[in-house]
Amino acid sequence: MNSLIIILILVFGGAIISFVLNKFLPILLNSFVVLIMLAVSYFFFSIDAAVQLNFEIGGFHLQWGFTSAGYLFGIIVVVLGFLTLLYSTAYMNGKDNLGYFYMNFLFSIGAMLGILMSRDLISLFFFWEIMTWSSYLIVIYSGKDVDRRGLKYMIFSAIGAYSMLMAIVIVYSFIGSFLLEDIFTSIYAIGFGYQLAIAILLMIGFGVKTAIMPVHVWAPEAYAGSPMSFTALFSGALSKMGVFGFALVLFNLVSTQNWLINEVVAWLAAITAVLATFYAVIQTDAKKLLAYSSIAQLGYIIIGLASGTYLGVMAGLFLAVLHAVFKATLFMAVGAVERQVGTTDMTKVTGLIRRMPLTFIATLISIITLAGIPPLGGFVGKWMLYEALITSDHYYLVIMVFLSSTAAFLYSYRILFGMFLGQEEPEYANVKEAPLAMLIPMLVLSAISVFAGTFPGFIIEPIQKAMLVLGFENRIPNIEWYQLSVLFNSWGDKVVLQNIMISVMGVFLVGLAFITIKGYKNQRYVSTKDISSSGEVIQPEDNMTFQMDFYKPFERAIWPLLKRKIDDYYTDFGKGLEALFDFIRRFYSGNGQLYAIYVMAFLVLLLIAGTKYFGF
Amino acid sequence: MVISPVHYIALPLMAAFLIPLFGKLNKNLVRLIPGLVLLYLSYISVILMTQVITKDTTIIEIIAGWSPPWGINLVFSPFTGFLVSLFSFLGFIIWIYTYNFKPEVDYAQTQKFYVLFMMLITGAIGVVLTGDIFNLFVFLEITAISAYSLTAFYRERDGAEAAFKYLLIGSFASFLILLAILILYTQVGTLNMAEIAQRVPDMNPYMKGVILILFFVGFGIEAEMFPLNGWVPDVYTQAPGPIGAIFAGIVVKAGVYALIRIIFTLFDVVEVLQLLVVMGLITMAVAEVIAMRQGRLKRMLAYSSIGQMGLVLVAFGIGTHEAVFAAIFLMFNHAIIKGMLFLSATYLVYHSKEKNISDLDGIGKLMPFTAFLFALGSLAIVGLPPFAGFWSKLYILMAAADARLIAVIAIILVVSVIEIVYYFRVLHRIYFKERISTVEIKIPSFNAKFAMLILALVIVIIGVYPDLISGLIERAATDLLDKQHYIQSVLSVGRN
Amino acid sequence: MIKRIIVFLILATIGYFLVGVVSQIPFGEDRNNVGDYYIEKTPTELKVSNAVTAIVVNYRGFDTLGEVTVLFLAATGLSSIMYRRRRKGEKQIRAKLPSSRIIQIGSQILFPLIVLLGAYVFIHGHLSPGGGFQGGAIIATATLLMLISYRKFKVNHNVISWIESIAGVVFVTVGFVGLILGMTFLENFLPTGELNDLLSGGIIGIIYVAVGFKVASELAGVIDTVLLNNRPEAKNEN
Amino acid sequence: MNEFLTISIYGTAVALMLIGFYAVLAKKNLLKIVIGLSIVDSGLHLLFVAIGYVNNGTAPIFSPEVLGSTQAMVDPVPQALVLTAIVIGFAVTAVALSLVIRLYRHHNTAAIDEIKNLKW
Amino acid sequence: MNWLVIPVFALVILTIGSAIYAVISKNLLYAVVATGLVSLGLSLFFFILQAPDVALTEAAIGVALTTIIFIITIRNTTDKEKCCDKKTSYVEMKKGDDK
Repeated sequence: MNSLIIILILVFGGAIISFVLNKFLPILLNSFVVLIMLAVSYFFFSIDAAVQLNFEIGGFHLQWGFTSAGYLFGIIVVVLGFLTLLYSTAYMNGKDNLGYFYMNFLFSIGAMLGILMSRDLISLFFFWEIMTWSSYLIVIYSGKDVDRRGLKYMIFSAIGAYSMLMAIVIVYSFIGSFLLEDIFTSIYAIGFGYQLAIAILLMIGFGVKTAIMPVHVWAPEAYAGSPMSFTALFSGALSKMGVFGFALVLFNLVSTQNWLINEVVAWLAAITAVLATFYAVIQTDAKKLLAYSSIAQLGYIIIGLASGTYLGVMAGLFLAVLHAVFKATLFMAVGAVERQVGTTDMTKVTGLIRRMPLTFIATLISIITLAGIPPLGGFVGKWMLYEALITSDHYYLVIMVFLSSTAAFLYSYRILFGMFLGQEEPEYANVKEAPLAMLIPMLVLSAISVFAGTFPGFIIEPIQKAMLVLGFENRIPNIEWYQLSVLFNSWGDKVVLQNIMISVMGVFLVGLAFITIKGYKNQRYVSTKDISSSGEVIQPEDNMTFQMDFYKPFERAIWPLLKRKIDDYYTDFGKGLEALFDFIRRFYSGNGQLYAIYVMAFLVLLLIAGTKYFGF
Repeated sequence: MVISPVHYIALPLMAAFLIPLFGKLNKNLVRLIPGLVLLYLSYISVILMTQVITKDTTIIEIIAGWSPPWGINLVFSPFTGFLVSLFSFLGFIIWIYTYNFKPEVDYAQTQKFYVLFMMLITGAIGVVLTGDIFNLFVFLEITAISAYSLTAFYRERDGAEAAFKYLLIGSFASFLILLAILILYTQVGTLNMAEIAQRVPDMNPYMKGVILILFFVGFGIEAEMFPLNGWVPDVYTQAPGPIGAIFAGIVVKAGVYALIRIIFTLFDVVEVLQLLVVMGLITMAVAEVIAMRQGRLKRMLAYSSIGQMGLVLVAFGIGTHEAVFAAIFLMFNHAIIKGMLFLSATYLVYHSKEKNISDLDGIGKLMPFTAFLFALGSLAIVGLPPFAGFWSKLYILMAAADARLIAVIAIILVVSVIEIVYYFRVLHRIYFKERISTVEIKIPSFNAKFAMLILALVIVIIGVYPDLISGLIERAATDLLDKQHYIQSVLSVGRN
Repeated sequence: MIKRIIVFLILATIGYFLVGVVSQIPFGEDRNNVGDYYIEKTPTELKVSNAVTAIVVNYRGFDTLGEVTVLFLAATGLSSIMYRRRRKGEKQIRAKLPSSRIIQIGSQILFPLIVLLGAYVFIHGHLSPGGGFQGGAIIATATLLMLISYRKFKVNHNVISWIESIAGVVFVTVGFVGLILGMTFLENFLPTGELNDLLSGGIIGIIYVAVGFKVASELAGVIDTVLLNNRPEAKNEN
Repeated sequence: MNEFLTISIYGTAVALMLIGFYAVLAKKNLLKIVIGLSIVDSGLHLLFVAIGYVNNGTAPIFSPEVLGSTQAMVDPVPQALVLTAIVIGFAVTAVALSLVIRLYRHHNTAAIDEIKNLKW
Repeated sequence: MNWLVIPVFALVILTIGSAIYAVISKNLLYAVVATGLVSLGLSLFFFILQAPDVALTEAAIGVALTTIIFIITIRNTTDKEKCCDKKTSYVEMKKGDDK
């Protein structure tokens, strides 16, 4: 019995069983899904890379098996999947039709594993579609404004999937096999135009899931709308499937001659990053903010991949892994706040630091990682990215990335300050800390990000394995996880992260200790409604939180950029289409005689055309 | 008595003539007999299909002891056999569904309903089986007349209007076909399709073109081609629910079969294939576009099935072996899936007068089983894996790609996006809207649930493991494209 | 008006092509086609003197079976289309067709003669022109005559449906007997007698008589259904 | 003579078809449409019988006096087909008329362009 | 066989003329009778064309039965071609019944 099969059977069977278990008491269901995920992770980590599976279905020869790139992303999926499931046992507690939720949750996890393990396009597409509709079913789980949110997600996923399908069938018609290695070997044999078309179609397909620039409009609402415990997986793992696909396409299908594609993709990603960061800054809802920020982060990742150099790809994958970790943590934290407080609107929630300290710590660590502040891993990633871009002469891209990552400071500060710091509201006086099952995943993940930041070798080592598949030979001799990573930039001089790390960390710790000790005495906690804050009397209803008019000048500065959203263009387009369709509908006016006239007119047309058509 | 294809025609006729008498014995026999007949037909279709597939032969049934060029003959080849088996199986399932569909309809109407119901299926089977062009016309008329009467079955709907439109266009179809047969007879002097196929190549091209165009338009009406399909949505909407399922699942397939038989076997004009592709694309695009703007459930389903038929025509028009394979696969899928959609939709809007989609708000909580089957059917028909619709769509796209018809692929996929949009709108209403309409719901009876469940199982099983039937369909496609083999096997039967 | 112009254009084109096609079909010349085979075989093998009957009933008997079925379906569908659930105490009123004394007596005299004529026509279907359809239609006209002249005259639907069913069953059974005897469906299994003899042509006589009865009953049923349902309906009838 | 017969019969057939088509396509009244359908059918039947005709051939009936002679016979096949076609046409006409009755009772009009409950 | 010219010509005139009349006449009853005349001419044509069976069938079915059914239908509906102005359509009638 092949362990790949076992994994899939476990996940999908577990999904269906959990749908059936919905009738019984939820504790059984919760423990069941967690056990399923445990078993899956056991089998996953016990896989050796050589295991493969070949079979015939529908007359096609298909092949399954993890490449090391797939394995890298698979680790993300399994770990995140387990933790988010654990989290959602507490988060979803008390919601109705849990069975539906867990079924789709497991379905999407299984579909992601399937995508990663499939070595042929047809099963890739098959699992891709399963992932799409299962995630769609969770996105519309809450049932609020389904017609806009769900339909938008479904339409864009369908566009992506079908352009992917088009590419797949075109490839098959040329090469006659769906196996990836056959395609990679013989793709350059076919005409350049078709090559370009295939690459572009595939990248549209993957770009939808990565929410890259023109096709990103579904993402914010989908992320913010679905339950946070799934959004953690959604933004952490599910969007990485698009990254995985990009990696496959960029380094295996696009021949090195047409560097143009790389440039275009990189620029699209850069624009996505900048715009999404700006949108993130002006959000007042934490969920929306995180949604935009993860779009931006995915932009970085794609930039790194598209830069095409060794260092850039490594930076991209490194950021991908890290982003999975910290963004999942952030979503979980926001979910915890939502569950405990009831809202995530940052103009209402303030000063939760003493109510939910552990959540705050997790958030702090992830924010530090996100913003790329030393000593944590985000810094390493950004650093590698900058160096890669500079050494490959993408100076404008550097400017864009720098712009967006400085803007990222703003929103990361905003989310940190808005929800946790600041003065306390009396109405939140009796907010409890999140339950344990929600804290554990957050803390574990933040521990991972601390660890990965201080010992990047821990991640870089599997990343190198993955890059072998993408066609980059190992630049760095075998490194152990306890060593700190040693990189070579293009000038060949050795850059040792170790010293930077340790010094920066020392400074940071000292500073933190100093601030804590100094600031601990003579502090007093006042509410925003505290009279003594200033002269005039404050009514309880007016909102004095620090989120009011947060970054107003910044918003005014970037307003011209945000005035017209791409979303509106799509909406107008749809309206126009519907008007056109209504016009076409008039053809079937209910008059039967008119239909008869259509028949005879068609006959006449054919007869007249036939005189030259059939050559008589 | 030896099992032979003529049972497909003779037994239902016998039963139809006998039903009024049996009705005098016991009123339930009237409803029971068609089911027994259809069950027997599915049984013999299993036996005959195994014969045909294993022995790799084509069963030619002679009528009245006169060998093919002179007498009428039935052809049970892998292709026709596949379609006939599909028809009888689907007919049996739909019979299970109808068994106590509307108990309040009183006896006299029930008796007529079942006679017409059975003859509708029998006519379609005869169209597929017969090897004589005029006999095909006669069976087409049998189908048509029972279809007219069944469309106008309910008095409280606008059935009469729909039936009159159908009759108007349908008599145009029969007129054109009859005229074509007439001219064909003057040219080749025979009515046997195999011999016609033999003699057509050395025929006056002018006549050939005119005859082909007449047949094309005449059978195009039955196959719901674009400018000729004005009657379709009305008929599908106004007919009783199971009859709508039969129209979408069986009758249209018979029309498509006739068109394809004419184009592929009888005539040797290859340009008409391109015409078929173009018309199919137009049909599909227009129908799906209109279906997106429909406010009524059954009308939406009707337009969607027109669109699927357009896709079938496109696939046949591409004309390569895998394209024909894909087309037959899609015919099978569409018969099963759209049948199930109609059956479940009928119960979803059972009591509502207008059959509006807005009557479906939040019905998923009230009748979960039916709503779930409807959702499954819609996911399957838009071609999402792992359901049956995915494979046929994939095969069609691959065939188009092999023929380097990139534009065709693009159009098909754009249309599929539209399809997804309107089907998911309905699903949103079913599951995520609050119920406001006061229309009381009707829970399906047990046998209706059973019938729908069988179809759903077929959909899922084929979707997960298509190889179950792809072998049969492969043989069918080979048989359809092998013109010489058809002529040989028909004309070589006992010349005297 | 624009519609009418379009119609005229369409008709002009259709007419042009029809004339173009028809002018290429030589009128009145003997093409060698299956018809000659039938003409050659009919008197020798089938011993039927009316070739059309031979074709209709034997060579293309399957068509006739379908044709009878079409008529049957038309009768059934007609009655299901015209069907109306009767309210209590509602009498079926027939159309007020003029029925003067003369017509009544005349029809009384004519009725048996017409029925006899029809019976003759379809009994001699294989010898002389005419056959099941013609005879059946003639008998149906006789019933029509009675129906329109006598308001009380009732067509017994029981009898009609019995005749209909039995005739149809006889047709199919005759076909099946051929199959059971190891021959093909609808094949002649009776001795074919002598040409121009009443008892010739094997099963053709039987089938044509059955067809005659069936057609007669069906047409009578059709007429009766249409006649019975002509009461202007109440407005609230849905 | 033969040309005359040709022109008259073919002409009648084509003319009947066209007239019937005009009635079907241009007349608003339902009954007129049905009448047009039956006229079209008649034209088609005439054409059918006409193509089976053989110059001075006899009817395809082997009455004793014909048996001996070697006179040509008209083609019986189109006649057989027309028999079927006539009966089918009658069936369709009957169904159509019953539909007309119901439509009239339902809409209280017999104009086809006012019976448009089902559209788009 | 020139004797055939006159009757055939008359027949053509009869058939086509009555067909045209059937289409254009305002009174449906006359139109139906004209249709019967078309069938009659047709059956005579069939006799000329040596098709007695078809002639009989046409005479019995086309002339008698079809005409009768047409007439019955007209008695059920109306015999004016332009009848029934639109405002008394079905919907209004139903409305009228409710009150």
